[in-house]
Amino acid sequence: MSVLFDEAQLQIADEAQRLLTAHYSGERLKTYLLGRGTFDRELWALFGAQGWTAICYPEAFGGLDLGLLELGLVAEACGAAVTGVAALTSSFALGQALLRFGADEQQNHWLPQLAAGSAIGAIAFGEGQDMLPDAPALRLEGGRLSGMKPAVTAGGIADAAIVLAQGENGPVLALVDLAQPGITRSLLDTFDNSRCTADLTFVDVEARELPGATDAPAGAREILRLLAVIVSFEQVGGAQKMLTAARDYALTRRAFGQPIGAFQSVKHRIAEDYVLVELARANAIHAASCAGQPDFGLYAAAARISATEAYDGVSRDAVQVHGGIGVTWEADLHLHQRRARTLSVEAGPLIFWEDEVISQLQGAAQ
Amino acid sequence: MSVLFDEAQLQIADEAQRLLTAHYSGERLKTYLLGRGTFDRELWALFGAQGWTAICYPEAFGGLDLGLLELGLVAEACGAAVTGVAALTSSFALGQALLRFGADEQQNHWLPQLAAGSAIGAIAFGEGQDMLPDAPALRLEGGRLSGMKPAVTAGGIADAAIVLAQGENGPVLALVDLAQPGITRSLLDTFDNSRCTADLTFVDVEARELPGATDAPAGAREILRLLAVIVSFEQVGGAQKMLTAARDYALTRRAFGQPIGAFQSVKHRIAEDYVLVELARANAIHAASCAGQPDFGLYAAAARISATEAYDGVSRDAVQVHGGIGVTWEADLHLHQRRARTLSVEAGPLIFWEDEVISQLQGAAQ
Amino acid sequence: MTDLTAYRNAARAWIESRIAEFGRDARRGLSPAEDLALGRRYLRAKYEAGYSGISWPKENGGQGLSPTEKLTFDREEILHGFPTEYFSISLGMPVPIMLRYLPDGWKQERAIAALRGDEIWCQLFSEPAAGSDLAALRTRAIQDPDTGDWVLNGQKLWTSWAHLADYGVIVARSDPGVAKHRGLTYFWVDMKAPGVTIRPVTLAAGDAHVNEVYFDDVRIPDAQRLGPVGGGFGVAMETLIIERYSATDPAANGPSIARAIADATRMKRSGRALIEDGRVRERIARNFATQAALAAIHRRALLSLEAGTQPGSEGAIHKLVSVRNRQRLSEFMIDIQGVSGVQWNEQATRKDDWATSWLTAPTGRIAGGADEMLLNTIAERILGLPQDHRPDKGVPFNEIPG
Amino acid sequence: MTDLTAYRNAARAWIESRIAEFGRDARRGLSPAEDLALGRRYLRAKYEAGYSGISWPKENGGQGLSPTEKLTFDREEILHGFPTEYFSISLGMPVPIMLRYLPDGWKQERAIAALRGDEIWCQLFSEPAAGSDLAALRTRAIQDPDTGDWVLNGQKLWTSWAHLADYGVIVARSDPGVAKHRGLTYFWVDMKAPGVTIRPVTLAAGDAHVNEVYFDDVRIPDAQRLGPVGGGFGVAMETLIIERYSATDPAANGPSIARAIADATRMKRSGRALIEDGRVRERIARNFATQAALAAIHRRALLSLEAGTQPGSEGAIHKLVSVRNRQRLSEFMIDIQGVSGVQWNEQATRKDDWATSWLTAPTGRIAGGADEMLLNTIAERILGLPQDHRPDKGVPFNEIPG
Repeated sequence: MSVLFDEAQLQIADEAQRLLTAHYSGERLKTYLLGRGTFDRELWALFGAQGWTAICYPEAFGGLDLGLLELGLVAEACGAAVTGVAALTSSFALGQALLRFGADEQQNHWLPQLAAGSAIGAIAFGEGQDMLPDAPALRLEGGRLSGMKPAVTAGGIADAAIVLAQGENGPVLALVDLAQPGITRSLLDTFDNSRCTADLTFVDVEARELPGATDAPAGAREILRLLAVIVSFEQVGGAQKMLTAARDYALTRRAFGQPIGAFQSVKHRIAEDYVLVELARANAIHAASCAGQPDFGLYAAAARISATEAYDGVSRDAVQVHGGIGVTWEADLHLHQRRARTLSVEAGPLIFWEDEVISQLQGAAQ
Repeated sequence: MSVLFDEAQLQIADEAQRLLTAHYSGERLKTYLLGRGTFDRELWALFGAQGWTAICYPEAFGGLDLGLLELGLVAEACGAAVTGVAALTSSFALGQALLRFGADEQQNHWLPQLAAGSAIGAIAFGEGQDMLPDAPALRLEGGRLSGMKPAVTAGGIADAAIVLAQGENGPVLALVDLAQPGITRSLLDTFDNSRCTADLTFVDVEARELPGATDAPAGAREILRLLAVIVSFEQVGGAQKMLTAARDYALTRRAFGQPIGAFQSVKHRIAEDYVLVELARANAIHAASCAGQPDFGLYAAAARISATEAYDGVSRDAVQVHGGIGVTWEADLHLHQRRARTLSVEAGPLIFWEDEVISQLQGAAQ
Repeated sequence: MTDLTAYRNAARAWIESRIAEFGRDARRGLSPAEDLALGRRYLRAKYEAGYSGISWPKENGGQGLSPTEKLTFDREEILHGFPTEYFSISLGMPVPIMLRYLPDGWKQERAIAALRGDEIWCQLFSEPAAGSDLAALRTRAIQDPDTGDWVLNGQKLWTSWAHLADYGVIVARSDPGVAKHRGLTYFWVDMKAPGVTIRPVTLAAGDAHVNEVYFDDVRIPDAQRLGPVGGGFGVAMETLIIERYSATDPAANGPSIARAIADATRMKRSGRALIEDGRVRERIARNFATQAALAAIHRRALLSLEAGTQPGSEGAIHKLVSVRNRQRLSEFMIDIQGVSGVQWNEQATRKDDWATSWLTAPTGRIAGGADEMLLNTIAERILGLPQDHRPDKGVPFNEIPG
Repeated sequence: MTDLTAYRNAARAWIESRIAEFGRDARRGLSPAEDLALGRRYLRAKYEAGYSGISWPKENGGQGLSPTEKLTFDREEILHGFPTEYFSISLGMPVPIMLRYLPDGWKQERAIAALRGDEIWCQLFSEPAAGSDLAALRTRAIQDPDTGDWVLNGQKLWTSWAHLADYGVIVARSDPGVAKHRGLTYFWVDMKAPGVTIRPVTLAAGDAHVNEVYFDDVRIPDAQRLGPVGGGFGVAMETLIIERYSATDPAANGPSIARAIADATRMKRSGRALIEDGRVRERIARNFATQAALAAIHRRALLSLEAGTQPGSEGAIHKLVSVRNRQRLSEFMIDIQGVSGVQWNEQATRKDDWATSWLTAPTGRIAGGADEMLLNTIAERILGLPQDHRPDKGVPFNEIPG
């Protein structure tokens, strides 16, 4: 069921937009782009103070006991402001895995810290070109983890991670405290270094299975879906921002004696982009409202597809509408282009989510 | 090597365009659309009289001993005029198979008739969704053919066909005289009935292997490539015609006080279509000029891809540019839309030719 | 259970009880006349069951409920292929607009006859030289200074179901000496009146429900005028937005995603089901995502409507996206069938058959608002981008170069 | 063996003998200054070998051959990544145009210095408010009535290699009181003159070869004028079409198709090589088909040139298609790498690296003719479609609303 937002939700959205707009600084974001391993710690503290880190946890863990829609609205505001804080979504993913599959002591130790924003989480499922490898190369034997996970978002700054590893009897989900010896974090050079993406190498490191994740691939898939929905909101926020930027520029920039928005090549391009954003927004909201329902996975995948099409497409177009200005380091459009591409890849590329849609539609047909 | 046309080639092209333009009648073409099993016999006689049916045969068989470029130029003119004569290309394909792989008596019997246009040929390779089935369901045993070939272009009117069948030791190419008992031609209802497309069913019918086709799948592939190049020219002709129609209409039709071609949504669409046509034309000419060279297959596939993108795309756009008029039975645009789609499917859809490109590029990389 | 849920359940129960008599399967093989007769019977049944004119006032033969109930009913009804197409324009625009402008009595008789399927109204707007640019129309309406009567001369085009219609609404040029959108006047006409000639226009796929309508000295009294002299463009715009929001099919009345999945699962290439091919997966998955979004937009629009907000761009988005999507997917589904993909059963519907869906899609991208006009609407009304350059703006109609 | 084949063979032999010293691998790890120095050495070597200014007259330091020989050489040279980018604009447009307009003697000295890589010229056309709409430029050139000298004031933008340039050609507004394209005058300037300030503009991917150039009371004698006062727009257009046709890379200087095949063959998903996935196959195959077509168009253009025909739309088609294609394929190739696709080595070239290729592609779609302008060119010049509405047409520049 798609929903209309209620007053409380609209208030969260407004507040997030207000604060993040006030906090926005293209200059600062560019320092994160350039510097590996840096991110916006000041903003992260604000997230904790605002309770945004607490949205999706039960009150027992210091959470606000709200849902995907509320977190989605914050993520949308983050997307509009291209915030240098990958941890909002990466911590959420870890927290949701613990909430669903963690042992009591795992939950008790980590969830309050995650809700407060004092700890940062990450998930590490993918290997090579597989988002959910059938037989991970990373191995967990006798409670010890060995091997590598590539390109883990927030891997450079996370305090804990959930990994998909090959256990003694097949794949498992395991929690690993990243403040241990034997762990190497190799920060990667990426086109959006504010994500603090790192290869994580484990040499005989302690890790503990999540006892509730009896079907680890299914569990990992569920976490990825939850993550995908929140990232979809973030993508929608970014896409909307780029749409607005293109529209505003098309109204003010003049060529051949009129605003360039009067040329249909520009005007219709922006109208098409508006449509992409509206489709993506509708799917994100719908997916969030389906949480816990049998077809959640299907709509999460649909949301992800539309959001990726929208953010990649609209930011590509917005640069083109801006002409020369659009491709300068000075203008902030490339921040969105980089972020769009990064979000598209990190949370699983289109081909992955297309396959998810198809397998679920095939399942429904049987 | 891409080529510039010489005087003789330009003369063939001009003559074909002149005659076919003079012969063009949307009304007559629509009667072929409606009536299964009918085609433009009058025009077919002209083809013979002009020697167009003889272009690609050696003089010994009454041919003109010219090449793919010359036949391509005639096919291009046919495409522009959406001629109701599928036999030009289907006979060519059969003839080329006989020339390359046929026994002397097969050649001596059929090639002079094909060159004169007094016999019509067809090829029947595809089954189900496979253009070149690995193990055809049609069987040839002891010189007798049994089984079915679906949707054979010109199958309703052809005098002979080359079939890809499962022989006693694997796939074979065989020639079958269609004037025999035991053959059922079921004319199909299609969206372009002038193609005389029919399912051919064989019950214990005499057929004879082409002795030269020792590797039947490779032989069939070679014939399909030759056909693809000629059909690409036909598609280019159709696409160019639709481009011109859209351009002309955009110059004359007025809305909101100006020609609709002054609106960039129309103007740029037509410019993009021009580009599609030019790309397709370049690839068709290049492929034709590569005949007999090792990379002919690769460029034939590329020509086919560009030609299909062009004719489907440009005819779709031309209808949109024409607005309401474009979707009427009265206007002839739907003739091109139907033909575009028909040519796209008959000679192998995009996914087939994409796979052909990839396998050849992979081969080249090894 | 909310009232609306109860309403939906009752509506669904009634609709489902009618499927055997009026549904898609019941219509197969009927002649056009038989199918129209079935449609008239269905409308009568619907009227008698209290599901006609759901959001119309009771005095006009309606049920006096809100647009929400109407949409709720329509969304259930649309699923079964009932023979409603003959009446949808009639009840969607011409009848509601004449109800707004005409005096009581006669108009209620007409409304009830239309609701019962006994009478049909058509809408005579477009002309050969006036499609997207409606205000460029040339049909003349000249007033007889003695009687006040109007005499109509000209040609209308693309008039759906004109050949079945009893009445029509028409816009005509009453003053060619002023700017084009200011010289138009709006009337209703009797489609059986002397001087009205109707000729079917066959479309590319062979269907013939649209018409050319010629007016040769058709005389009508001034009482058949709707709105002021010179105010016809405004009444026409009012007509077009009466159906602010109607039930929609994200598949744009083409084959469903489930059908695509089933076909691609059944068909094989080199022994592998086509659904295993990434190209097929991409097309179907992305099409599904877009259809899911259109459905979600529709549901949110309904909730907005219930909450008292007027819908905005939803209709334009739906039409723009859904038809193009249908066109692309249908084209692709023809391709992957291999050589047999060229087959076409002329009797098949666009809902049942990829080829029919593909052949009829271009009409969908033009009729009722071409893609380019929808993009302009979105760009100008929603995004505030500049209007196109229009050299005819403010120029008297008879001074615009043809 | 034709003369041209012999020429090609000799050129190829010479070029291949230079790869070790000047090729892509030799450049890796060099500082910008070292790379520029290498470039100057390469140009000198080329000059001494008789491959500079191939189609220029001998008196200007050239070889006196035809454009065909030049293109033949360029097509071989382009393959190896030699450090020629610093000189390509200089030798492509500013130097040839000044050779047309300046008196003998000095101009030949400059031409030879430029051919030898000792001097570099830049082209000062675009401005913040004048990109696609070049004639909207605002840099003022005011003539001193006493001396006849001109004083330049204003700002140029997107000037490639201005920071390395010794000289430049510039268009400026000499009369704001007439229609915008009629009030411009063309000059050459010394880039080291007082009042010229150059600031680098960093592009989105971090590269900094374009500049803002400020002119503050830069005084130049009237002898530095090219063409008549008020004729600057014409000289600028003449400059832009000097390079009627140049060697092109169908991959738009992005990674090759062979690279895409190799990467997709190496990478696996669920144990299957990605090249087995239809989505990957479609992207690569269609991209290959388009590149093959661009290459074929290019070869035909060369043959036409040999046959004495001027090329037409080939350049516009090439730029429009190749860069978009590169952008799309690069974006896709990032995707299919999985989570590691976000990696980016800032030192990598667009030819080597999908991420660099993707990041720099937007510049390619704008610089040197935006997509939209190329489409206009094709639509208007080739297809004869109407020019866009241009409200500033014929309006004095100083009366056009800003």
